[in-house]
Amino acid sequence: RGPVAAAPARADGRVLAVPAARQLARELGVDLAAVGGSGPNGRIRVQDVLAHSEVGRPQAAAPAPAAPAVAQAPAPAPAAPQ
Amino acid sequence: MTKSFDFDVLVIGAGPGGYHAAIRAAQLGLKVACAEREAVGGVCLNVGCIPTKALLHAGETVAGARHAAEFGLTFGEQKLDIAKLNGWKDGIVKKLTGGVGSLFKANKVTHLQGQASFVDDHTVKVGDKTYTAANFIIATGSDPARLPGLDVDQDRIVDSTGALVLPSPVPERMLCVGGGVIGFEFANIYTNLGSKVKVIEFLPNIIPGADADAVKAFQKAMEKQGVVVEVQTKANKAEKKEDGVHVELENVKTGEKRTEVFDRVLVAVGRRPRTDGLNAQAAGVNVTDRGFIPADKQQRTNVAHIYSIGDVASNPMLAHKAMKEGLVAAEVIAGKPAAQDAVAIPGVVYTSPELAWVGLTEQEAKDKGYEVKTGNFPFSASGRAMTLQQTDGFVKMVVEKDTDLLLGVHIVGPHASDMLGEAGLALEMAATASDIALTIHAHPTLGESVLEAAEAVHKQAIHIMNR
Amino acid sequence: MTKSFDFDVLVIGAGPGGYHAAIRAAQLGLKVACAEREAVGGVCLNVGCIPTKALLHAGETVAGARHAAEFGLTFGEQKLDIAKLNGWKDGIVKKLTGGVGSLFKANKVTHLQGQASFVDDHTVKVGDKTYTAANFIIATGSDPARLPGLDVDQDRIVDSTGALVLPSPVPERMLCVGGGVIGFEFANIYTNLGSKVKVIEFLPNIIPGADADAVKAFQKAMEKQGVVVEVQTKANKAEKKEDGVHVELENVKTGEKRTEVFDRVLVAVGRRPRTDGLNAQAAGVNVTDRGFIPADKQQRTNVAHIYSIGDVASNPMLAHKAMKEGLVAAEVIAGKPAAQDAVAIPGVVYTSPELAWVGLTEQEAKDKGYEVKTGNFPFSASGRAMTLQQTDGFVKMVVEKDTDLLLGVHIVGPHASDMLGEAGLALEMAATASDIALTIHAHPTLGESVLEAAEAVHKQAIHIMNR
Ligand SMILES: Cc1cc2nc3c(=O)[nH]c(=O)nc-3n(C[C@H](O)[C@H](O)[C@H](O)COP(=O)(O)OP(=O)(O)OC[C@H]3O[C@@H](n4cnc5c(N)ncnc54)[C@H](O)[C@@H]3O)c2cc1C
Ligand SMILES: Cc1cc2nc3c(=O)[nH]c(=O)nc-3n(C[C@H](O)[C@H](O)[C@H](O)COP(=O)(O)OP(=O)(O)OC[C@H]3O[C@@H](n4cnc5c(N)ncnc54)[C@H](O)[C@@H]3O)c2cc1C
Repeated sequence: RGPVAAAPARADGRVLAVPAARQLARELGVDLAAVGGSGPNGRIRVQDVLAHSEVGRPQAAAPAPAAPAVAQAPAPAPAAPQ
Repeated sequence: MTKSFDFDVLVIGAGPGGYHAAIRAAQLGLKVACAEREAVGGVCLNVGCIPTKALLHAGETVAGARHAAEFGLTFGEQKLDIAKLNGWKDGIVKKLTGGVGSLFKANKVTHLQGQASFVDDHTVKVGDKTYTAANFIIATGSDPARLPGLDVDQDRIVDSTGALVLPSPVPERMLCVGGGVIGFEFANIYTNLGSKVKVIEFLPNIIPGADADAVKAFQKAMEKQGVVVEVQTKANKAEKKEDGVHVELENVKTGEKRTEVFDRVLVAVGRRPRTDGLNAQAAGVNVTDRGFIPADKQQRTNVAHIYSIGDVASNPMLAHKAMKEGLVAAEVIAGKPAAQDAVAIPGVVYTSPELAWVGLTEQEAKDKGYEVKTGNFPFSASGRAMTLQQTDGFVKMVVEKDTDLLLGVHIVGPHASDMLGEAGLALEMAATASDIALTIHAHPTLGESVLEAAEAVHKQAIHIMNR
Repeated sequence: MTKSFDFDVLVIGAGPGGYHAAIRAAQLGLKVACAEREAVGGVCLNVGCIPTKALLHAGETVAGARHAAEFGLTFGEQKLDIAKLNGWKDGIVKKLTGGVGSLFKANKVTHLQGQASFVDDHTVKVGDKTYTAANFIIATGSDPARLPGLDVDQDRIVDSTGALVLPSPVPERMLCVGGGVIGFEFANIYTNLGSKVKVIEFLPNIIPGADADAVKAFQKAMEKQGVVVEVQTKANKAEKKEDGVHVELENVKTGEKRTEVFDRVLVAVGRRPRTDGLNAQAAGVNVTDRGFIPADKQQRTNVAHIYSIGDVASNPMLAHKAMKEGLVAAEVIAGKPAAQDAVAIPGVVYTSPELAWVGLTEQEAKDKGYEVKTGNFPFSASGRAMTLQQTDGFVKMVVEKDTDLLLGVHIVGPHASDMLGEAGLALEMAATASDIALTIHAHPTLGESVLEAAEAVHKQAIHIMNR
């Protein structure tokens, strides 16, 4: 599976994310609009927020050495099919 | 928190918003006080959500016993001891408010009895003592709105609080002024207990905020039970006479006036935020023209360490909204990443059938620019509803056309409020109609009708023909 | 599909599994027949799910009228016309089975009346005609298991079908052999209608498959209503005598035997897959020793174009599982990407209180290697339950410790089955306890107890102290 891009903004501005992911994003200071959601319609789950916040941390278990990640980089898709 | 204050948080008002805030703040290790000038539990426990539901249950039991004849169960003469009913209802209220009191003790929330008035932005006066706090949560709730010309005496002309005390015998002719949730809950109670009830509503539709189709089915069910509903009608004035209360009703479209006579008149025309005696200006807290103390998503007012929650903060004036906001305020104060970010706030009329909804109505969705699909499933096709003898109503689902995203669920029917659990979670989880349709729902349950409504969105309901 | 067959799909059996399969296949444009040797609707509609729920409602109405005295509502002499009750129940069954017949017509499903027997893997005989089909769906259901020594005469010794026909007056002394779902539903019905009921169960626990804590609370509630429960007890033999049925009961732990006398004995010791007359071997379809016709996640048997669904395919023998599998088989035949991939299949005992669950029990979760947290919330702390006069029971949530992932929900209490909607969707959506706790639940609803159980997982329930 390739990386999941952040879903385009919805017309009404709503970001589709489950409640626990919204809470976690606030805790980690993550902007949900930048997170790639792995669910239908780009729905963001807790794993997506975690994956997103891992990007850019050198100790993160990245699949391959990549160019220094930028904050807005798309998160890798979680392994689990949804 | 700094040591120079008496409390980390002082909550003003012990209604559902306030007591949730106080308990959560205490759970998070803060030193908490909660001031209350009347009874712990607020409107909701004392004269709102709870006592109405007790009386609704009593009324439904009467109706249920009547319907039992359909399956061969009949009863001899039925007697209702109104004093005992009032007492039973009051007993439940006492148990619950006593429970909140015990929870305050157990969680070490200091209960301050009396009216809290701000002295400055870190000090309130309660009775003749003053207390300081690092943070305040204003949870002062709301009062019934008054209607000029109809003077509430809590006997023949009552507001919702007066209507909760049932006279014996129940009034023969009852008028509910206001066709909102409260008006219809009382209409249902009094109808089931034997009154002839009329409900008048100023607007063209009853239950503002609910989906038009749902309202139509709901109104039909109420009328079937004998409630007379007149929309676009207002009450100009009421005169108490020997033979009853003479009320002048006016058709607001035609201007036509007539006088009708009732034994009891309920004024249920909305509620107003309550800030009297609070002296908010002493703390520099903004109060709007309409009396609200608005707050942001963290429930902060314009003064950063003063929070506002529940009915006094904003519409809709509902207990579960107050509770959520209470938890958010407490958690924010404790440094947690909380926010009032609910996708939707459910609404319920606890009549029989119930009307319950969460999320956007079809019209609201269209107004917001959504292209929508809908799915309907009637309870007349539900085996479970038949066995419960309650087949009026339906589940209606509003879904975004391209994405299948669930936008709203509207239910008229038995136990509709129970089904909001699934609907509400689905909305918060950004579920699609397919997510619901692919989930096994136990048979035979009312919840299967939620499943079938989701299938109907895709024209694949099993127990109805999909146009 | 190829033109050389009479039908694209021929479904054998018109129970809930079969009729769902037939209707969905027709919705997807296939040419469908459905063979049924008895009545459309199968066990579920005719002698299972539906008639039991009708009688349970009747029993609960009797109990509800009795409890009404608590709030001052009393009735004169109560009369139950058993013939009318049986007729009302039969009327609901007729409406529903008639409905399925109409849906067959409207969806252009050819209904073949008679027993279907395979001639070869593309041909069945129904009555004296043969039909060919490209695909078959076997949905032949199950029969009650028999117990040696207890000969069912459908009068004094009955199986579930006989128990549905209430004698007038109801038996004074009733024995339910088998403490599963069916045994307890009948125990509840007969108790509410006036019988003195004993339930015996061979195993150490009643309601196998349910969570131990939930079972304990459920049993306590049943006993409180007068049901006598004896576990680790079996019935060896029954002798019909003038004064009643003499049943030899044996304590399987101590070997101690004694004889007790009952007016009616219900044998409800499980169900067996039904393949008699099907001649499955002619089609090369495997039947297990225990009589099941197993299927894969696409509901395919060992013969790729022959599918098996519902009770005949596997345990648990539940209507909603049969329905789901019916939809899956139909969709797979139509080339859709369907699978029976349910995370969990809910279970319900529709007594009062209800026992309802979905997902893993605490023990099952531990056995699977999960580290678990649990959260409990009692209905005795629910305002809504108080107003409904039904405060027995609780919601228990089983959650994975590190991830907060919901694993199972177990409910004893009022309307428990209604609350499965949320719980089931939560499991299917891989929701966490936080997702539920952060979702606003309407007040005052029973669903708030689901919310509070989720909060209790985090030791943050509001209306109880969190140990
Ligand atoms: C008849 C009726 C039925 C209802 N049914 C439902 C229902 O079924 N579901 C639902 O969700 N909602 C229902 N509501 C609405 C619900 O009661 C309110 O939304 C809810 O009570 C609001 O909670 P709150 O905490 O904001 O305020 P309140 O419950 O109004 O509590 C505010 C408390 O603050 C106290 N107070 C005010 N000022 C001060 C002060 N200066 N110092 C100290 N104490 C002060 C008051 O005495 C009061 O106890 C109903 C309302 C009514 C009238
Ligand atoms: C008293 C009782 C209460 C129950 N309550 C519930 C409940 O509340 N909820 C729940 O989920 N489950 C309940 N069940 C279980 C439920 O009834 C079964 O799980 C369900 O009926 C299984 O559906 P099915 O389609 O697999 O088979 P069935 O309903 O058994 O239908 C099979 C059909 O196939 C027909 N048939 C068999 N062989 C042939 C043949 N060779 N040719 C033609 N036709 C044939 C039969 O006549 C029958 O109509 C209950 C069962 C009982 C007995």
